[in-house]
Amino acid sequence: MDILHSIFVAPFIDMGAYPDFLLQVIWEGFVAGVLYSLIALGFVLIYKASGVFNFAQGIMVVFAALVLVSLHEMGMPAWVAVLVSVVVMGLLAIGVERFVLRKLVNQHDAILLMATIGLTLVLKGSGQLIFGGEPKPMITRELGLPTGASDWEVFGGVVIFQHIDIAATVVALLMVLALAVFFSKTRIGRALRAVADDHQAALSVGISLHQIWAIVWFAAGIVALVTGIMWGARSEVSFALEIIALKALAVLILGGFTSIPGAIVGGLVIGIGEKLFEVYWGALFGSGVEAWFAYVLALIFLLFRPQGLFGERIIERV
Amino acid sequence: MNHARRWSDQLSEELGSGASAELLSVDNVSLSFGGVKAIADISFDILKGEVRAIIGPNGAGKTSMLNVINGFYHPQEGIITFRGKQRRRMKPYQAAASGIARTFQNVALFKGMSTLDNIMSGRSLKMHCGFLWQVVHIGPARSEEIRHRRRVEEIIDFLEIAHIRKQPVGKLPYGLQKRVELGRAMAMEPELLLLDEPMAGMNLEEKEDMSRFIIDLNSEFGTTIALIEHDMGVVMDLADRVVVLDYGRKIADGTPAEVQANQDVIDAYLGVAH
Amino acid sequence: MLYREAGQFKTSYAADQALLPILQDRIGLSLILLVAFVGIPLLATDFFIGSVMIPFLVFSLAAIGLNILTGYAGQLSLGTGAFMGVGAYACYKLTTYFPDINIILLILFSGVFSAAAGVLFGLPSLRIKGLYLAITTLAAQFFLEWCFIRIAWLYNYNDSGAIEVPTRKLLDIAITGASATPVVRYLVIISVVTLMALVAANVLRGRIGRSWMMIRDMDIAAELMGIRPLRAKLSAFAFSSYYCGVAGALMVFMWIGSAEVESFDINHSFLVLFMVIIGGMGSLLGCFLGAAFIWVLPIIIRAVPQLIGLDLLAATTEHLTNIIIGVLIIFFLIVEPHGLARLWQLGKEKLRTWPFPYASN
Amino acid sequence: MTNRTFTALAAALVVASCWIPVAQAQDSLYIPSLTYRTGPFSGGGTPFADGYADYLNMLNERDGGINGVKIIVEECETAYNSQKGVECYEATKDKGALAYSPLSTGITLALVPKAPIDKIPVFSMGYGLSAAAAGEKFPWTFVYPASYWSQMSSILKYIDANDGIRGKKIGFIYLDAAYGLEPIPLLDQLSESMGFTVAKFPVGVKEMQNQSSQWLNVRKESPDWMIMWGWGAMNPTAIREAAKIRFPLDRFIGNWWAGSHNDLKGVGEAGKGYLAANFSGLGQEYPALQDVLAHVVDKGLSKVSAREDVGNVLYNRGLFNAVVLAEAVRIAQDRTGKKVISGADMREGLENIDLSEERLSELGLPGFTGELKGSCADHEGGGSIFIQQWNGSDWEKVTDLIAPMSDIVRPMLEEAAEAYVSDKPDWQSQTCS
Repeated sequence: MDILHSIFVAPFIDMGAYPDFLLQVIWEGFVAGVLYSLIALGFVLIYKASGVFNFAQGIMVVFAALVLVSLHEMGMPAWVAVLVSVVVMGLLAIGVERFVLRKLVNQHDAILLMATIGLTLVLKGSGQLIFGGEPKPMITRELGLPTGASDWEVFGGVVIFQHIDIAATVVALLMVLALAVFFSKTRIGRALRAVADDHQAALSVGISLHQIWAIVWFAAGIVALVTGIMWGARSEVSFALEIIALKALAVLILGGFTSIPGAIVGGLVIGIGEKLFEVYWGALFGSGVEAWFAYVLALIFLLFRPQGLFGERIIERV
Repeated sequence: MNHARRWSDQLSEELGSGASAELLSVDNVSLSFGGVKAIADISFDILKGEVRAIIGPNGAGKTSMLNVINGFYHPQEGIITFRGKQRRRMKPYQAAASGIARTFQNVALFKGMSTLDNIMSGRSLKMHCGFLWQVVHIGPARSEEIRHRRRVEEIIDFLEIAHIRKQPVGKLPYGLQKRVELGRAMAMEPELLLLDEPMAGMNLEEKEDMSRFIIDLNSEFGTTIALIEHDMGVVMDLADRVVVLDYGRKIADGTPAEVQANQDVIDAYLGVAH
Repeated sequence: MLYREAGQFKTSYAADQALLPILQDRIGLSLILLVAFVGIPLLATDFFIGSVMIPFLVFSLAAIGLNILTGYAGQLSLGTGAFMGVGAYACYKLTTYFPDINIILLILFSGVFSAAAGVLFGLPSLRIKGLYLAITTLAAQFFLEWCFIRIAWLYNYNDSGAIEVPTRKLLDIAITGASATPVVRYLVIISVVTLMALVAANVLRGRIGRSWMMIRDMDIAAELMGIRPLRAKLSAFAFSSYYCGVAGALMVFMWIGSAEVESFDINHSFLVLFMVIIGGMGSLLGCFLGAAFIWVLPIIIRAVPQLIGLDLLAATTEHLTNIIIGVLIIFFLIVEPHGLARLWQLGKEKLRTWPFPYASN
Repeated sequence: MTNRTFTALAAALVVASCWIPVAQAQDSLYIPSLTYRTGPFSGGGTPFADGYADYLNMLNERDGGINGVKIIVEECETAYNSQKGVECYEATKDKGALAYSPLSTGITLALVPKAPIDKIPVFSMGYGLSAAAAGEKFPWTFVYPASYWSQMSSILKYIDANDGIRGKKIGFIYLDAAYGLEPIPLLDQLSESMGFTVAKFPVGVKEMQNQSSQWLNVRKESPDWMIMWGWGAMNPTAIREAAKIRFPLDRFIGNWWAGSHNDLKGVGEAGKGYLAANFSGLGQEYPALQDVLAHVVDKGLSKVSAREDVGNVLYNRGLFNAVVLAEAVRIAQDRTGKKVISGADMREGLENIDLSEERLSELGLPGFTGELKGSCADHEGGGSIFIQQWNGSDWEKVTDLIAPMSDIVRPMLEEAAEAYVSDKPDWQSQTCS
């Protein structure tokens, strides 16, 4: 009985008793969710256009941020460093397309996934070789990102909003908007959608698949850079981020592999869900449940709705 | 599983094994995918020992029909009776166990395995040796493997594919792949063999070979065959009876000659507006 | 010229279905076994046995486990590390409760627990395929990792949260613990690995192995031919996890001597996956080649600059190893998805027809 | 390159690797350095390894080694990974290794049982198994100058000295691994005797940079003080999160692995007030460090990335590790009369270490650390620590040395050592008179 009480009653009493704290928990979860969404967004972009499940997206986040920080360390002004980092991600995209994707056209998706795991190792090794392996602080101030916090006094308590978190949310929003505009208004964007729908059809309209792939990888690289800046500003730029980035995979299960809204909603569900679970229920299990919550949620979800929140039901054909 | 099969064997014997006995009957079967009707209220039967053709234009629901028969799709309505046993929902492996084998429109061979292993895989249901024997691979496990190997070699001889016995099937030419697939289905020693476009994409010579195998299979081994085929010449030569589908409905059923003369069939193939 | 099967006619199906139908292969394997069981224990240095051969064999066994699941049954798994952990912790608990039962038996039995864990986390495989399944195995990885640290019972409530291998003896010779010599530990491991590799080879060439490959190559066709997908997939999960579990127990009891949760983290899952990819998916030989390659490569990369008098930073060689393995994975996936095992086979084909390369087929 | 030549080459390399000259050091002192300049904890591993190597190299450059015998320092990269650590151990032990300092609890735990067999001492300076402080049970392992448990007791003493601990709530945030779990038994024990409550906040190794829920829980529990057992990227993230929830940083104390320059460099101003334990001196103003600068760094023989990194907390920690080893070598040479010593001699040297204030001054490190005197029974030596505070740009020492509560800690250490040995019938102990 006690157990039932502490699972089904006590946490909710807790929530009701300190609504300001509940709001704070939700806000923290929301911010974490936004960052998960951003990583998932990179996955979705690439998966949609090339059918490649890009395991390296997480390491791309670290790599991009590391390039940026290191360039600045070498004495480059912050904004120049950003531009150069963008160029580096562009070169990476071209390289990946030229030396990996092009050679693996029409391969089984598990093979493509494993190739991106190989890419992960290459980026990890070369990133550490060139820039060193120790964690580096993000150049928050130099990039003009806000610091400090604002208080919102509510329900007899206070909710603290970090300005960097607000900025991260806004940037993520702008990013999604930009991608939406890019997909619907530009010629390349429409071509991308054509590729996503039907590779053959896209070819017949005269679009080069190679270009498209390079472009989506570039776009995913920029998403990675932005994610890296935001996450780096919250903690540090280090290779330990790579494992956290794996949570984006769970996000994808919830959201579906091809849906941008799915990536966002999935990210928020996991972000907010894991914080609520850890804070209100975690102690029951001895804490640290965040490490697996996202994956187990995804697993349970898969059993009931394998196509994700926004995916279409898959009909198998013989 | 064993017990069930023996029971159904008995049943079919009670029903009589003459050429006129009904092996399978499809009664008022309907199937739809999210509102799209693939099969609408279709009934027909297959007699023991005959070659039954299912024809119709693209998208008529032929492959869906085969998928229903061997349990891959579950029809929303209707009943299937196989060897006197009625069923509505059945798993594909249960269908296989009850004696239905098939080949596929786009060759569905096990690409990573050799010809020999592919055909051996058809014997899966007939091998029962336990895990522990398999682990040591002596005694029963070994003799079972060899016994089935002997049977498989007969099929390989029959299909004249001895020279590609140990080659991985992925690299074989298309015609040979189709032949291996037939061999794999034969290895199951089925009561009913479903062939989905066994001659698609073949040249004349290959078609002749394949026809010969099908005829021999039917007459020598007494296997009942249901096939989907686009080549009308082949259908008219091979089939005892033909059922014609169009837009998921049955529009004709009868001997090749009857069907050929049917006005609805001519309209469907020539594309007259409905 | 030497590697030729001409004249070796098989007169029975049994001979044709033998594990190694070609005489030269049988001789070769016998030689390798002779070297492994007699030559190495007699001649090699402790470092070579303890830090090259033992890890190589442990990882080979884990790679066999993963290869059964991924290479033969087609189910991609990223949870190898955790399944190895289940075996290790199970063995630790078993030897705590039954200190008098021979540790080798306990190691072999501890795999049963990881097999059970494998089945549990393999259950979703009925409804989930490919990449999705890979993500559920991540759930297994992270959940089990959490269990290894949160359930203090698993490590006997040690203050350090780590397990330490007690000394266990066989015929008065220590085979686990710090006082067990590398040679003794090596002999135990190579016996276990040889035995289990033989078992795997037998299972894989029989009905059960064939059913896994059928599911891998074309699950729908397999089902239509009477294979029950659930049974085939779960048996693959169980069999594979059993191997991983035994490998995990061997790793802790026969090699490192102690373990904390980090010894079974996701990096180990990846490490074993790399071995399988580079060695060759769907090949037992590949498991050994891949394990040897991945384990020995860093040792070589460390040693070569020293040999030629270069002073590379220890960290640099580490990064270089990462880059080289990464590049090789991509290279193999592009050029030869069946990995080193396939290269080996191609080499043999060439030898077979040498000096008339166009003579066959 | 054809397949066969490739295979042949690979085979040749493998064979070659078995024959790498395993030169038994005849005329030198071989001291391996298990480093981690890569991986998630490289931020801490790198400066430590630099200080360690630089001091020993300085002895070579300045004095031509120790008593005329040259020191060979060989690094082996472990990436904080136990398997690689054991491999490094196996690869170097036959070269005449004198002692191992793995700088990782996991690797230490793997090496502790091997030490008596191979007769090479393990010197886990302020980490690893706390119980190893009991020299009778662990003849081959040393945790100078303090065990985790002693450190925890000193930190609690500091809290008690700053407006009392009775009735207070202490939050303990720790890395959820062997390292972070170590001090918990002592914390639980002392909470009863000292009358405070404990709230625990584990941080998963994979979640080091994602701590917002732990700190939400801190806000919920609102402890009076926070103590952290963190390492690597966990530390700056925790300090940032603490600042975010407005936890008073001058009531947030890190252990000696959670208070380096690397941890606070990025946090900067935001980390002002944060406290940490330490046992090694700050800055480069010691004569010995000046020698390091002059003889090693300025000659380009060091791997430090910048001259000003010399003197950082972890650099000095690594340097101190080397100082103790070098001193142990000297003592071993004196006691045995041999110039070239073995691991067993080294053990004797370590056990008889005596770094008094005068000796530290002689070594060019006046006041660098508390007095360190080992004995057969006491492998912890001093046990005292001091507390330092981050002023926004640098660390400042804010207390004198705080001695541990030996009366409580010592019996617990003995008990834990007893428990460790109890299920190991063949364990090698020693009796001290």
